[in-house]
Amino acid sequence: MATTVSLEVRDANPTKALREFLARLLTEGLAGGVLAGKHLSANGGPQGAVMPTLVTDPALLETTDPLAPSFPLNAARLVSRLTRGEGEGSLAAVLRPCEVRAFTELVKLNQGAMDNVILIGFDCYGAYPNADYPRFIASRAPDEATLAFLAAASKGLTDGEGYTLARACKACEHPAAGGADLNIGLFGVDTGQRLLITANTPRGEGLLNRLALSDTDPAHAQARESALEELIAARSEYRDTMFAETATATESLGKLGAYLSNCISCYNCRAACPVCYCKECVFLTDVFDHKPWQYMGWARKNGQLRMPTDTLFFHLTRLSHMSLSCVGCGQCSNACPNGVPVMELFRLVGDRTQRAFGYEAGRNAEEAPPLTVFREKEFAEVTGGTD
Amino acid sequence: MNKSYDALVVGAGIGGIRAALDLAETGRKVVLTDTRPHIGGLLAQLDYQFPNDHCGMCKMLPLTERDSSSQFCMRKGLFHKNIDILLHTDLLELSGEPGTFKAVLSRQSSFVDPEKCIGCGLCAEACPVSVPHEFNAGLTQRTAVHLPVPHAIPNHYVVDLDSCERCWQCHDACPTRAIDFRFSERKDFRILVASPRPDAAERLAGWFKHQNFPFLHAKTGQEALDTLAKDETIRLLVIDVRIDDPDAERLLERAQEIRPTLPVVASCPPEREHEARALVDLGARDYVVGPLNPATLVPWLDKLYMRLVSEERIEVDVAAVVLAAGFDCYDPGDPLHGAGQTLGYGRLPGVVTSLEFERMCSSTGPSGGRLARHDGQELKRIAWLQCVGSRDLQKKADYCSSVCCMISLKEANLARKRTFGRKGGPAECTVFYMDMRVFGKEYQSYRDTAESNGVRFVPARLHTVLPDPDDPAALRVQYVDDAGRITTETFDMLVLAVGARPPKAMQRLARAAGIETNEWGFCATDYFEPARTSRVGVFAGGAFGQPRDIAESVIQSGAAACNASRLVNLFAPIKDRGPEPEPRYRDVSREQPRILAALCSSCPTLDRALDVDDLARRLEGVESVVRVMRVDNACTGEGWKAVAEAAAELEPNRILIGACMPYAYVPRLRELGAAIGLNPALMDVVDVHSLVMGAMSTKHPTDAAVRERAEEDVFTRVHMSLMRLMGADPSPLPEPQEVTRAALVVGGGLAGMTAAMAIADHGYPVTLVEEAEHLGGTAMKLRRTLSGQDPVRFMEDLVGQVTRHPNITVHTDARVALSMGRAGRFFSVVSLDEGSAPVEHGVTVLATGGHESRIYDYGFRVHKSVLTQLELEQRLASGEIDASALSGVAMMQCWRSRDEHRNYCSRVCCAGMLKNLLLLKERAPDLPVYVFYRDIMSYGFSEQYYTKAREAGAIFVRYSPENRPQVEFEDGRPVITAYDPVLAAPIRVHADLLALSTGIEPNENWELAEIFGVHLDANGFFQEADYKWRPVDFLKQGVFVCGLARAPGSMGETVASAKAAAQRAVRVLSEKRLVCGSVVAEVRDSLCSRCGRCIDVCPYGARSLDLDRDRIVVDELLCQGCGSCAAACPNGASVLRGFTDVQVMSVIDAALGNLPTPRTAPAPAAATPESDPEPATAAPDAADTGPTEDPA
Amino acid sequence: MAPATEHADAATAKAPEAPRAPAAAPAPAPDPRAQALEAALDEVRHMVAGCMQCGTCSASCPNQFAMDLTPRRMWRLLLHGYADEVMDSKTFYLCSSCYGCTLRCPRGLPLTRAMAALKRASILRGGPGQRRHGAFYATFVDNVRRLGRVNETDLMAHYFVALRDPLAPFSFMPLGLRMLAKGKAGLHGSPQRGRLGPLFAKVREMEEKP
Amino acid sequence: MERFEPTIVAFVCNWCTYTAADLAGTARMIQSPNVRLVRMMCTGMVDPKYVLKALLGGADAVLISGCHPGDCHYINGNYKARRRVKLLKEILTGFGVDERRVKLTWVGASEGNEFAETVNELVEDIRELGPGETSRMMVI
Repeated sequence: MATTVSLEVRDANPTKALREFLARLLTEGLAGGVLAGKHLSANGGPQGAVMPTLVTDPALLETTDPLAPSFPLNAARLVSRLTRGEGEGSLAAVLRPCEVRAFTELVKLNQGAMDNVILIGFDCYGAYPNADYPRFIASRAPDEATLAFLAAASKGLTDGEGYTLARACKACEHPAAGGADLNIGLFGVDTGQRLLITANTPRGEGLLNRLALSDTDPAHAQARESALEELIAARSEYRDTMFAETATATESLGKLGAYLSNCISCYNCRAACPVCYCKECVFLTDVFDHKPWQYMGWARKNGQLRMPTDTLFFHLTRLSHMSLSCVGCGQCSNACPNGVPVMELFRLVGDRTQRAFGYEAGRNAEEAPPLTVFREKEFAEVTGGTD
Repeated sequence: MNKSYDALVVGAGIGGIRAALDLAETGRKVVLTDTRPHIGGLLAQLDYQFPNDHCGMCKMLPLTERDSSSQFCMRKGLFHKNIDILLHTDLLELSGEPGTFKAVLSRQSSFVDPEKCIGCGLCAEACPVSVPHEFNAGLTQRTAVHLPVPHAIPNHYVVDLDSCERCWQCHDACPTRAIDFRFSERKDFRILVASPRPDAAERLAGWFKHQNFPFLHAKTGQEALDTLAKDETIRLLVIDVRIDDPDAERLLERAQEIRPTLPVVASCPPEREHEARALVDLGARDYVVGPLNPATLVPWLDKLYMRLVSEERIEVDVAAVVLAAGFDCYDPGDPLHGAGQTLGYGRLPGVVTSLEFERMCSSTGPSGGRLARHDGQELKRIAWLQCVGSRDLQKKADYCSSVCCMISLKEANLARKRTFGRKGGPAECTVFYMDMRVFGKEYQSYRDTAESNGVRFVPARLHTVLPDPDDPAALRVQYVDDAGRITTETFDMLVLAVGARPPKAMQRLARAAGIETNEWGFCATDYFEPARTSRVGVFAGGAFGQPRDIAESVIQSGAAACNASRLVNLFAPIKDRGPEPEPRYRDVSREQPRILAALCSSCPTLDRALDVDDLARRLEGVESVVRVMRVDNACTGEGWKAVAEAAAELEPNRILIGACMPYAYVPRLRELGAAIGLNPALMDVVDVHSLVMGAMSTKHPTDAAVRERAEEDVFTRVHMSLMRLMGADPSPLPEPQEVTRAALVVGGGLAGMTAAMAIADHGYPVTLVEEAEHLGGTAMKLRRTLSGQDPVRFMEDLVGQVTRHPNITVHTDARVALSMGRAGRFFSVVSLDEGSAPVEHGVTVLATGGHESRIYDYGFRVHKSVLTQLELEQRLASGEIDASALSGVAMMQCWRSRDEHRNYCSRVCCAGMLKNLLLLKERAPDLPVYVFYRDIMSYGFSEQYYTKAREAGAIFVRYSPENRPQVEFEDGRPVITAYDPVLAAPIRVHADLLALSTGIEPNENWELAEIFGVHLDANGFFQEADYKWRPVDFLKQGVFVCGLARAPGSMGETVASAKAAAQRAVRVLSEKRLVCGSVVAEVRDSLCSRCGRCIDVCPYGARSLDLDRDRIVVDELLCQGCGSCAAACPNGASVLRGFTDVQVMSVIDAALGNLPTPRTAPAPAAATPESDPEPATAAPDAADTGPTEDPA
Repeated sequence: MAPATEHADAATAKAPEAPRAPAAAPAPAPDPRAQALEAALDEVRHMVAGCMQCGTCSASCPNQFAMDLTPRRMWRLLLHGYADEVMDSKTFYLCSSCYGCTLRCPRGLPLTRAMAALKRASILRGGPGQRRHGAFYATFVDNVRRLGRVNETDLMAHYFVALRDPLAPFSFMPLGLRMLAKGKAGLHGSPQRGRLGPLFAKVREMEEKP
Repeated sequence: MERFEPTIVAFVCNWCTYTAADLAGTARMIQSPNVRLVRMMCTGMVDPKYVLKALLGGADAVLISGCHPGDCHYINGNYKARRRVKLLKEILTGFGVDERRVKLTWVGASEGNEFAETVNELVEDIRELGPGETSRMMVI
């Protein structure tokens, strides 16, 4: 049974309590550095993106605000960089659940290691798309905006004038970070009073022991569980509607073509994707360095050729490569300059492929990616039952 | 001057192929012959082989220097640069001494010129003959001119002269004039007839006026001899046995002296046939019995003529000979020895042999693999009857054929698989047996699986087989069950598990090779050295000396090859062999692709089917093609010369040949490459004929649409090949690796010492590491063999030889502590008493042995009266046990074997039991001996000792694992209670001694497995690369396994596996540098994210992450070019040479006609049929059609 | 040869009661008749020692249906040392020497000869079983010797006398009547009478010579 | 009205199915001329890209065929292929590509008639389905 402790919140400011918690990790030598979202301009404002920042000096945690509803990029790849190869000291990373899951996938692909990092996840209400966040924060002070968000989100009120929660978040049925060492509980919790911290791993347990925080009232944990369930139910419903819409919109290859017709082959989606771990996408290598006569040949076949080419090919290939690892963070859609609903497509297909292999991206670091293993007797239906 | 080879291998079945490859891979030149017109022997007819019920023959192909041999299914054929294959060829004579043998071979003609035959089949269509087809075990018919096997490539027709009716229609039908019956040379075929009959020659000349043979006549023997002496143009001598002065025998002898190669035939009146037969024994080729008449004589003599003028006598010098002619299947229909009569074989169509059943299961068989009763009804109940023609003294077969039990299990599996999913459920399978001999490594579990799948095992012999009165197509069979009740059952089919017999021509072959045969007609071999025959320098491979399964045959051939190689080495040591001239290839890596394409037009097929000029014009328009030339004879030297000349002129850096049967040309490409200095990896051959052959024979070739279609097909295929070639990587292969030419052998028992000796005899230093204080291992504990040899002396001799061998360093009391590196270059550390010693070596042989299991049960180690068979053997030898003082001995087989404890048969226990039993009975004939057993595994020729044991009066009591004998002790003497199934009653046996067959266990191997990066099987034996085809290899190259560490076996079998392993090791050591294949994986490091997926999927462990350099590296020798890594890599950082993304994708483009070509260029609308869709189907939904990706 | 086996549990055993032969207790007085019998049985044991109990003999025997022991079990009993059970059985007397088993035995054992040897041993041994089972056999041979061929009526008459069973004729009556009706059995004499006498005499002479 | 002749790209393994295809070819068992054989060393090397490329390039169906399970020349390539094909089918069927357009089979070296049967069946299936969508689309 996982241990859950209570982190006392003073001044009704959970962000501050979280900062203090992180500062303790640094000052007590439990972590050599903290990676967490931080307001880079103290005043917030339109330019006030919240970027993951690696802080080693506890004094500099003052604008750190992991709970801010801003999600400019999936930090899993940053943690991957910080943990690949031989690490120096240990790192604490405060991540959204989808970031934790993405990182878990990357670890399976040898792109990072769990050994030297404490993963701290939190109950995630979601975040605004990059374009919306400035409109959300407007001219408010960062903490004020975040507290307002938490208060509103706990009542299910996230959308406002000019800003709506990202669709990926609305459809996310994994709002809690089950795979992280520690998870900060917010759902159903009176965050003006306390935050709940749950240890999911032995390492998390050890950490909580060292920090000697008081156990929580089981009622608080229970309340959180119920709130989580409710949230998941709502999001699953949203997700299913989204799946149905997307499935209809892409029910044929022709429609899929139309769906992707705005794609300009900028490959931003793959650059933003946390689990697209290739150093360079194959579509950017010489393999797709076509000769002029090839283009002409293709054009001649039907009399015309859409340029840039290989759009559908690219997305289908990326689906075959990454849909099994897709954690649904939505950064692909966030990154698309032309508003192609990439996330919806990947979530839809990822759901299908992951289900087909009984796999769930990011669930467990021990679970082998489906294409790296096989059994002698399986999927007999693929070959019509013959072997 | 004779062509000379290092070795002659007779028999191109699996055994012969293994031996030939083993020798060829070490650089030895081999001539491989087979009397059949195809390679593969018996296995050509067996599509499925136990214990995995699939083929996998291709796994025998070389793994290093893969390019020097074929890289395709061995059912299609085989080539290796060091092997010459002569089919339809027999060994006539072997003279001379080991090292300098002279072999005389005779190659029969197929009458079809393989260089001209295009396999179109028009000849067979014309042939009026219909005879049973050997390939389908007589279940189908063939014509006289026929394809011997369906899948050989190139697959040429052959004429079976025996069944030919001489109508010559095939000759007239052949479009390429490939069939030659030598009509025109008859007038020069002078025949001398030695007959007292005055008009002999005139009469014959009259009969043969159409053939026009010149006949000469000699009325006396002397006259005949005089004519022969002065007339050298005589081509045939016919001796009438009635000739005198001198008589026929003398005449034959003298004639052979004057003209040793002159063929002689005899003629005789019926009453003097024996004289004619005597002449044949003296060397006459054949005889004919009078009264002669033209209707029979003319075809006979004409066929004889055709054979004589077209058969080829080949003399070769060879240093060593390996005989691997395999075995034939017992024929229950044989009128003399057949068991078919009583079993209904040949009378009832539902009774078939196992070979026939195998063909029925085959896709190339008579029914295309569909199993049915002969009346077309569903096959519901099938029975197998074991030991038909084996273990049968009445059939002169007091031996076990060793393979039939497993074959029947396999066939039962197959039958169930083939009938699976059918409405009535899979066929019910029943096996009637005496002992199920599942003595191979995984065979017991194979049987268990069959049993759990519902195969029924009945320990009984069927006796009566009759048609079922209610259903005449079914069989009613009767047998007596254990309880003695006569039982009647009905089956749809009865499969006779026919045993093995020596090959048909065994006597002739034995005489020609000068070897002795054993009492059953198989090659007589040495007990400790089963690859040795009675003649020095002539070795027995495969199943030639004893019926064996695939794995054992392969091992046996390896041993034979090793012996041959050792002998050859005395005459031409590999070590001193100069480096082969390596062809130098031009570096074209900086050039743009320039492809020369050549289309073969020697056969009229292509021209008839399409407009070749137009095709060539279109191909010339393909990117990178510099010229498309037409070659008259791509299949002959001239044709290749024309290509070479064009290449010299145009300096292309890629060459594509469009011809028929591409496989046949691979060796030619090497030659061409050497001639023009272009790497053969940048050349390819594409089949342009088979595509149009169908069109030619079935459709009217002048139909324009058909011609256009054919042209399109051929164009596309060539285009695809051009694209693949265009993308071929011209950069050089990875630098070959230097080989450390030394070996490490771990284990100093029989296997280790034998392997060490074999390697050391090839001149390579060997380090032999033994854990114990002394060399010897388990075999040292034996006192006697089943057939009476003295293992102690043998072992002592071997230890002496090993200790004295200048190339062997022995470390006793030593262990390998560490090993790293790869094939050709290992570095290991041996820890010794006095510290540790580093060893550099190129190969490792693991021979860590095994031991008799000890399980403390049945009073073992509690009562002195209980002992193991090995202990009994030792005490009998030492005299500690006095047989005559005993009042009764009990023996228990399969003690804690073949069950959940150790689910394998240890193979040697039954022989060990028989050995002790016979010794006891020899010393005390009246001593009661009781043997409790499950199945007696006296496989092969050890069956005779089982017979002897029974005859000596020992009582054998079968028990089942569910009902094991119980042992109690009265005054320390064992009392065994068991159930006798025949008496249907329990019995109690009071004995003085209880000897347990405890089985063989491997020694602790896991640590070594870890050190050398190899695997163990579920029972702790080393896991070989492939049970059947690579029994002494590991997946990791350069490490080999033999002896008990691999699997239990007798001393002879251990020696064989050790030699086979040594031969594999010598294969690596024989190279100064090891070269990888041209289809090999590479890493594009700049793209690689080191995710390790490629490492996970590589089946050979060829990939690893080099931590020092932080990059993925490929061991190009381990890599076999499967491309799994390339498919697993998401971004093409892992690449398989020859199959890069660029290549494959442009091939796909070419396949779909998506690349520009001159014809498609100007008129896109009329390009291909697909681009001209029906309006109705083309626009069902607006969203689906239009240019959906139109940026506008 | 000292049999060392016994039935563990005679109650459950279907085979006849086993004599508990002491492992090392030879018969005290060597009776020449018993010795001859033992030698005769040893000869049979030797003939069938190679038996693998495959059951082909039992299956191929046309008279097996009437036998009390199947041939296979009989050989087995003999090898196990149960001579009395074998001698008491009528199996070997029912052998009609068709040679079916000998022809088909995969071990090539001389089974028909073994059957004949058992008959001889049985005569040597005597006893009530022999009289009962041997009666027909002896009558048959005698019938042939006297008449030159089998006369069914005469045969049966002598057989009934030899059986010393007053009820036996009645059990054969229906069959006898049917045979009479079909003319398969008659009372007429045989023209071959006595023709085989010299043959029998010669055989006896040969047998009596050492 | 001319019958629709589907174009099929067949990725066949060098060892088993290519031999079977040869056998079927020499025995002239294949009725459809539109099967384009692409020889691969092993089904385990058939990159999903290739299948997609063929389908997007206008193939009406893709056939992948190799050694029977347990018979792979490269030990286990066919097992890996089976997972990849499973994945592709999951992806493509969602986009309205009929499952039958991507076919994986095991065909042993001597099973020429099985290969012909497989191809002929596939041709029939595809005739029934009609041309693939991409043959009418301008996509590469």
